[in-house]
Amino acid sequence: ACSNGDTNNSTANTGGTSTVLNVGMPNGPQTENHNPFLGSSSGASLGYRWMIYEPLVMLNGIKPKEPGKPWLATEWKWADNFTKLSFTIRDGVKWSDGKPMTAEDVAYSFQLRKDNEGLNQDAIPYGTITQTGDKVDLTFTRSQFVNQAKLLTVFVVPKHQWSTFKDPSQDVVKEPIGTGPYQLKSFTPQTTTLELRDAYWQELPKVKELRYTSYNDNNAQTTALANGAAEWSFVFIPNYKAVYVDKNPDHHKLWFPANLGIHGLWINTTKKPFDNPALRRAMDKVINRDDIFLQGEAGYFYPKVESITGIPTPAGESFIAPEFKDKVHAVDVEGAKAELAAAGFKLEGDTLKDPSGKPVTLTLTNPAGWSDYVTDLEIIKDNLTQIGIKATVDKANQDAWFKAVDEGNFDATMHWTNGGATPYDIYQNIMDGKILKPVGKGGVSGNYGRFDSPEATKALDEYANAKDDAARTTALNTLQKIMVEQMPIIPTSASNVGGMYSTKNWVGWPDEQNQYAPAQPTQQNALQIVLNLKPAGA
Amino acid sequence: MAGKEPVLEIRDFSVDYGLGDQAVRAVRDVTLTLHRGEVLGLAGESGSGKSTLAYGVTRLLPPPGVISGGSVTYHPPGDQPYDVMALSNAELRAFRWAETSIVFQGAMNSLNPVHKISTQLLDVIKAHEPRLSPQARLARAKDMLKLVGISADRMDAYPHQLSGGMRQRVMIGMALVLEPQIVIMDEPTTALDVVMQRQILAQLVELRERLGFSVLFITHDLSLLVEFSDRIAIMYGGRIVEEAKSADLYKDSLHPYSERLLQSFPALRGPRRELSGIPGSPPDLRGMPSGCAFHPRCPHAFDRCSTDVPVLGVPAARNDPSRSVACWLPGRIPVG
Amino acid sequence: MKFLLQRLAFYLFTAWAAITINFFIPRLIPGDPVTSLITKFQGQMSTEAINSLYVLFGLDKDAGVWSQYVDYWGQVFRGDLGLSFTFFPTPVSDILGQSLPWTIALVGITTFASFVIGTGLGVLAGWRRGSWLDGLLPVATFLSSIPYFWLGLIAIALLAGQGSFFPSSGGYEPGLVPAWDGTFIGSAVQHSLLPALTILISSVSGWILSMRNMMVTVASEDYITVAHAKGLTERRVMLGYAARNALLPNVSGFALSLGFIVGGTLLVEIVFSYPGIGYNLFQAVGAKDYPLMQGVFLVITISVLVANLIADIAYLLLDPRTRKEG
Amino acid sequence: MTATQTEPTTGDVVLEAENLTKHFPVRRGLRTLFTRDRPTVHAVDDIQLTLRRGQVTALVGESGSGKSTVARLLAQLYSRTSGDIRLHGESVTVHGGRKFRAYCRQVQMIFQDPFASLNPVHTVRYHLTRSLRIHGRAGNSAAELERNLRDLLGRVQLTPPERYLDKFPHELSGGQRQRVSIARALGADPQALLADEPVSMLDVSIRLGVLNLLRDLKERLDLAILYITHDIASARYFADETLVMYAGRMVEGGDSESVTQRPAHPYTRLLIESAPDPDRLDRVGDARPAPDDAGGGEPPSLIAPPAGCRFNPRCPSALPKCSTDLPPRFELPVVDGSKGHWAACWLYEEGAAR
Amino acid sequence: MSAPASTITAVTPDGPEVEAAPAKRRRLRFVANPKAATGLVVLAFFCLIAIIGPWIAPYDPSARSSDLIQPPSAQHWFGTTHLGQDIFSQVVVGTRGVMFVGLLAGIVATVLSVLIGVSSGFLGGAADEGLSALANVFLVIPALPLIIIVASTIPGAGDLMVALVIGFTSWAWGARVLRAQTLSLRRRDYVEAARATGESTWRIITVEILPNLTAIIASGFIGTVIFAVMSEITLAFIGISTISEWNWGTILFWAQSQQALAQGAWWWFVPAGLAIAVLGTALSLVNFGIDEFVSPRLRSSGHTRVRTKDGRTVRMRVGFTPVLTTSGKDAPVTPVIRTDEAKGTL
Ligand SMILES: Nc1ncnc2c1ncn2[C@@H]1O[C@H](COP(=O)(O)OP(=O)(O)OP(=O)(O)O)[C@@H](O)[C@H]1O
Ligand SMILES: Nc1ncnc2c1ncn2[C@@H]1O[C@H](COP(=O)(O)OP(=O)(O)OP(=O)(O)O)[C@@H](O)[C@H]1O
Ligand SMILES: [Mg+2]
Ligand SMILES: [Mg+2]
Ligand code: NI
Repeated sequence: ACSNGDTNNSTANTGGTSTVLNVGMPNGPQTENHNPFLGSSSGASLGYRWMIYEPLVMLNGIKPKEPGKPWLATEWKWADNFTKLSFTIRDGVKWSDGKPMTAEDVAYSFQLRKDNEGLNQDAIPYGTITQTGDKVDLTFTRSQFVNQAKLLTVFVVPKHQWSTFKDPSQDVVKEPIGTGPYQLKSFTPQTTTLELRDAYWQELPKVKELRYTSYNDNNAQTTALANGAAEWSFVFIPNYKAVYVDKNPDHHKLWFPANLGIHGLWINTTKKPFDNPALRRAMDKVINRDDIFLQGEAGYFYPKVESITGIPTPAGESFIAPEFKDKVHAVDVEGAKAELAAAGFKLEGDTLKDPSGKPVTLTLTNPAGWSDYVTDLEIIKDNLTQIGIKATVDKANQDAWFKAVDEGNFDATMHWTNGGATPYDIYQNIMDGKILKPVGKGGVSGNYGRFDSPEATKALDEYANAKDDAARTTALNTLQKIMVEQMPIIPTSASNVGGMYSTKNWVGWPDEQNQYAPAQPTQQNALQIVLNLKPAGA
Repeated sequence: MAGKEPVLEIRDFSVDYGLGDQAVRAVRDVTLTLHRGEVLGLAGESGSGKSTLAYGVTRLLPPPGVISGGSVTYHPPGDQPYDVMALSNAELRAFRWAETSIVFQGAMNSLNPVHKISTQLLDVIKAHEPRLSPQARLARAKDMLKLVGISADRMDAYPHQLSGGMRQRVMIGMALVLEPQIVIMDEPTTALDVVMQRQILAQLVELRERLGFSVLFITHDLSLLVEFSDRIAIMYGGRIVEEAKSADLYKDSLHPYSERLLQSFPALRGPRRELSGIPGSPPDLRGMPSGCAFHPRCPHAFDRCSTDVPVLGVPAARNDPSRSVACWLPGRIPVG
Repeated sequence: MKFLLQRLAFYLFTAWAAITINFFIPRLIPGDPVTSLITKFQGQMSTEAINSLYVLFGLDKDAGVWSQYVDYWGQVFRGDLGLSFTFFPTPVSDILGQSLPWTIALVGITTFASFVIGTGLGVLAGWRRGSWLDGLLPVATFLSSIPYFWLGLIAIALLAGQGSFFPSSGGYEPGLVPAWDGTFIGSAVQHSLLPALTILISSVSGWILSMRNMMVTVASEDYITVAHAKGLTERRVMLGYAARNALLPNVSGFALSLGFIVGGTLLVEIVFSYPGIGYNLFQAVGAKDYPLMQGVFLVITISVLVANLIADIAYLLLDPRTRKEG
Repeated sequence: MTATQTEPTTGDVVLEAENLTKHFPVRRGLRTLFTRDRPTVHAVDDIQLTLRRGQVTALVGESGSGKSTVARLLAQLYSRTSGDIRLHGESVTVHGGRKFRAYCRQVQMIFQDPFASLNPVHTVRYHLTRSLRIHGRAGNSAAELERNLRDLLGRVQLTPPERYLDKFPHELSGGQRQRVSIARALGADPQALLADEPVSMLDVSIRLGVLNLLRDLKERLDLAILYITHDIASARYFADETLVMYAGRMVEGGDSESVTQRPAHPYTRLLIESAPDPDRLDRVGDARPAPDDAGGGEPPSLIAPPAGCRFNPRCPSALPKCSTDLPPRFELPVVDGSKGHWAACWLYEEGAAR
Repeated sequence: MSAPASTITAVTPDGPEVEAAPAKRRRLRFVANPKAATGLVVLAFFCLIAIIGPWIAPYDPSARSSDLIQPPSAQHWFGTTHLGQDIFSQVVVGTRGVMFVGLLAGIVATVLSVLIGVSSGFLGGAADEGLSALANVFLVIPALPLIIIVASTIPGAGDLMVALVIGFTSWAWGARVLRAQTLSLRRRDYVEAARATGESTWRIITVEILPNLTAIIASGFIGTVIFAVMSEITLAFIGISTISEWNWGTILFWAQSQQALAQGAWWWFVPAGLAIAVLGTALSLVNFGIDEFVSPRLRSSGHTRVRTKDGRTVRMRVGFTPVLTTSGKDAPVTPVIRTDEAKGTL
């Protein structure tokens, strides 16, 4: 019966036009938990926390260079080389329980993060938090240039409710009070329903009711998308054309723009002969990112990284150094061979011998269950045979793999990088010497490949603490150069912030032409999208 | 017992285990008559087909047993006789227990361990006399148990709560509850102590006097039979080899097998006599000796014994219509 | 009575063993929930979050194993199974309370139905040996050899297509709020049909086969021949004598199989996205959510124990031989 | 090796038991778990028994009277609760190991059921070889072993031996199996044979063959045999001396002829009267009271055996004393050359009313 | 007083040769059971594939090709995966892992169950109490969840590890059955007789008792193999165990994660599932064969229907023996049944 959304939506659907938007996520049964701070909450898992709690500033993850949209803050200002931030808080915003939202609430929201390490998940080094009138001033112990986005998008919780919680990090917030246009209507482990509030500081959206359904797995979610029971989701669908789009080609759409985070083949740079950058560059030249995109990532999921700098485009277009502006990655077997020959490698028959005469072999590892990564590895393994590298794919247990990666006990593995508003997060995650630990020692939060480059470390430090944009650009260009020349990881795909949606009942979704927000329902920008939706019939 | 009317006539009765090539004939052309009110003993060594005959007559043989020939005519008192082999299943069901009941060797196995003995008794009455009111049924069951010496307060016991002797008595009581004409008893006391055995048999004989049923009593203990039954039939290799009044048989057995069998029992009283036993081993059903089945073990065997099967008949020498024997020895060949 | 007390002692011992195993599982195994959480988000969660998560989950403290063990028992007795990591900070007992009814309803009812149907067919097949019912046996053998999940997926593919009566996932209509009303119950029943059918098909054969074999064995007991000799009706002999006795070993088999059935349903719940406890275990395993894992395991073990106890009592009632006077 | 034809020195005591007692602990229920005294089955109490070279001693009694327990105690398969077992006058207590082997070389046991006492998965050859090997009589070569095996089979008249050596038990008839069991016991070249109902599971027509064989062996090998049976007639036929057991105690004993022809103890009398006997003049059907038995044929509980004489609840001629005091053995007067006839019954107390 | 010696010699049995079937034949007789035979043939086939699979597979099961998600064809008998891998080769090569885990787990569990069950049954007393309590605990604790938990937490669990985990958690049932059987065997006279002959305890267990448990051990082994195969495939399917090697569960895992059925790629899904079912059926058949061998009553005899004298076909069944023919001599008395009202209807 759930196959046709309309039959059972009758309670909410009046007449021909929809008033309900069905959102789905493949996250399994939920427990009632509306705490917006906790990634484990149903609010976070399904994404509806953003319909209740609003940020100070709305940033577009796929347009990092764009200035943010004022949201609960009308103005914000950085000072003292990004160690001071002042907000002017919007007036006339009301909490869903009718109380006005004030700067005090904003200050309290920051204070909460500062006081509870468990809630300060971005590890922001808060200094002082002061509130005067409609102004909130923050100081930090370090420059927060690289954390700008994280600070501006902080969401606000009502002090009058949260100050009553015994432990805000362990409260499930049964009755969430927020400034967003929606409030909680009902919760079941399968479905959370939000209803529109009577009043909102902006124009009320057209969607009267939001239904967030949690499907048990990708299969169930895909089926729901295919038959229209879910109208908006974020899920990996192999062969999405046949399984999803073709079920209703007019309405079933998806848009997966890249953001500034990447996936790639991390190489253990301490292992011989892979400590030789020439070998890594040669490997990069033969790895077929198209195949990975089309077969491993089903042709949409993780967009292909085109630039040889590893910076995803178009999100990172503007950061790419002039010398690499139009350098796109292409498979170049001959070039790779030439590079290897120049570095003293010998290709004997179909076996590559390193300068010491040993054949080059490589074990590619990933957890067994991660079908896309494992598929990527299969492709890479295949590609590497072209330059005589004999690779084997080892599908490990997830914990074993994590430990091996953490302690540097691997040859090569597919892994992601951090993401952020600038490529800094990517590079920092890959090459920062400050977080470098020797092989065998775990607890690292990046640089799994044990890439040891003082030059890179210095450039990263400069970027984070630079006084002006010029210095930053120089530092970033240096980092790109190191990336291209040393290839500590071989980028393959970009992270995404996409989504599938149906235009059958609702239009106004972001897409290639109208990139006002990433299309993922669990991102903060989802609120922007909902505000932008119009009934299809109208 | 000549002159007495028959109640069950078994004629040319044969039983096979299995079909076609694998068929094993366990009972061969048995002709035997049970008279009203008598105790007919059936003896013979293990595997001679005694149980098979008893089950066959009531058509209770488990697969792969099949009745391959013969008839079993039942004579109800004051009514037309009919052939038990021709009854349909429903008719058979009505015939059973009401006319013929059976007591098996092991009472523990004959009683369903999960039902009270009262349930099992009432079941029978209910199946055969559905008109009877529950109270009447209960009264009848109680009477019967009292008759076999079990007090009414043990009615609600489960079989495992009774001793072996009590269980066997319950079985006997159950066999008699519908007052059948025939009671077949297949080694009903072998599992019991001699003291208990004698008690139960004494009780049975007493009941027979009272109720007037006939008993087909099966055992391999000849000394018991001689003492207990009116007539004895001896089986060997699936056939009846001799039939006579028990006293006659004991004093003057005609078939060499019966003779030897009787000599195998040490006597408790009287002079100690030499015992010889029977040499050789029992015949194999799959490879029956030709002619008389006993000839390989028979000290008197001669040529004819190994070629021709002797027929059961009144021996010429004795000319006593109450006894018959199947043997080629001179004087034992049937008249005519 | 004595029998029951003995069993009770055994159950207490087993419960102790299970709880102890439960306690040691997370302590013996590597990996932790925070890294699992990080890996789950594959880049969408910054590595900066690791420390705050450790603090959040309370994994930054250490205590002696013995005192932990004692604490754990205290918690178990209070019914406090800790907080789940996957659904932090929801108490594990809440999660279980939410999913257990579904499993019990689905698995309990279907297992029972399967037992009843299978036993019934087994009685017939065993009684009428050589009839057409014997043709059922190879089919039954084959069906019982099919993995649950495979059958479930095939069933979804074949039966739960677009516009079909059978929903392919979930325990009830997404929009509905659980309540004791017609719509909800109707929807719940409708959603349980396909999983129930799957369980039924792949588990019923086992009962048919074992009951048939028991019937065949019992049918050659003397008391059955006696029952025939008594001239009882066919029905009475078949049900009151043969089936009644053949059932006994099957009752203990039933209790023992419950453990396997719970395992099997785990897959059905995964395949049909059924909001039951098996799916919880699956989630917990994936997320290294020890408290949840422990909780599920404990609940499964205890429910199996309870089911066994019930089966024991049933056995006691059915078999007078185990009842001792006094 | 043929039996050494030494003159049977009747009277040599081989095995002796004195005050042999065996109580089996009963599984305790939860309720009795914490009480002091454990309930026990008084299976055997105060047994006196002497096995002599070249003599057969019969032990008769109803089922459950403790006959097998006595045999197993004598074979040291059970440890005794109290009492003494003397082999050639030396007290022995062994539990296992080499000493046990040494003991069972001299005392061997034959079991009741020939269908159960041979392992169905092993051949006759295996069974006999093991018996020879264990007791070091297998010889040093394969040929010698073969010779010994044939010799053994020959002794129990399973000839020709090659026909039986490689058979499995299921391929043999009951009588043949029992012969193999006997051969196995003889493999140890024992001095005493404990035969626990060796023929009760056999067909009437074969029984006698086995009994005759045992008697022949007794004479040829000068064995001391304990013959356990519940068939008192066969005891008369086969044994030199007969002992009667009731509910774990011996109630009467003496030479077989006296015990069977002139039973003294009321229980023995009941037993003999109950035994089927074609020579009896009054048949079962005739109006004759059933043998006197006040107890309905039920043996007493051995967990709480009756005080005094254990037969007293069933005894038709019980005296008041019988239910309080345990009767000792009373020697009975010699009649017709009877030897050592005694009864444990107060009726025979000196001066008791006869 | 003594019997004449002649009697004794006369008693010397020279009876008929009782079926002189060689012992070996008796032990292997269960192969003659049609069910067991069918099962064994199929099983042998799978074993053969397990051994030679990697050599006869037409393709490298992991090798990619350009035929993405192709339905069955002459080149690819069972079609291809999303990477163009040949599914037929995967099934063939994957047989080894399945059989390996199944057999190894079966062996481990069987050895454990024999050790624990037999010693518990034979030794009795406190050892028995302890061991059977242990077995009962393992019996009641649900095996599959335990296996899932344990397998998911052992790093780098390969086939070997999975087999061991399954083996170590599934011995209890066999141990219990064996214990019960040993208890009954221990009381058998032949065990007592062996003891009375002077055999050592160790020898009694291994030589006298164990051979008599063969059928039960074999049946338990087969049962565990079925369980192990199912568990292994389940673990692979839900992505818990390491799936470096191909096995049927791995194939199903890929099919499921690539939503093969939703894509209409039934060929990706069906062969492996059918292979499991066929293997399971074969193992069950062997088990039935053993069961029927042990308890001949269970054997469904070929001829259950016979023709009676009046031409009807009647089933052979307990309680109503069929009557085949009448001897022609005396025509049977016409059945006249008293329809005595008091005796009820017929
Ligand atoms: N199911 C069967 N298949 C083949 N032969 C059988 C079957 N049942 C019995 N027999 C054979 O039929 C013959 C007669 O058996 P029956 O049980 O009637 O003997 P019996 O005289 O009652 O022996 P006992 O004194 O041991 O009870 C035996 O030789 C036996 O081996
Ligand atoms: N291992 C044991 N544990 C407890 N009680 C036992 C044991 N063995 C024998 N008994 C009991 O001891 C008593 C004597 O048994 P025993 O086997 O010696 O009798 P029996 O005279 O040989 O009987 P039968 O003639 O039936 O063989 C019986 O009541 C029996 O229940
Ligand atoms: Mg019989
Ligand atoms: Mg005994
Ligand atoms: Ni629906």
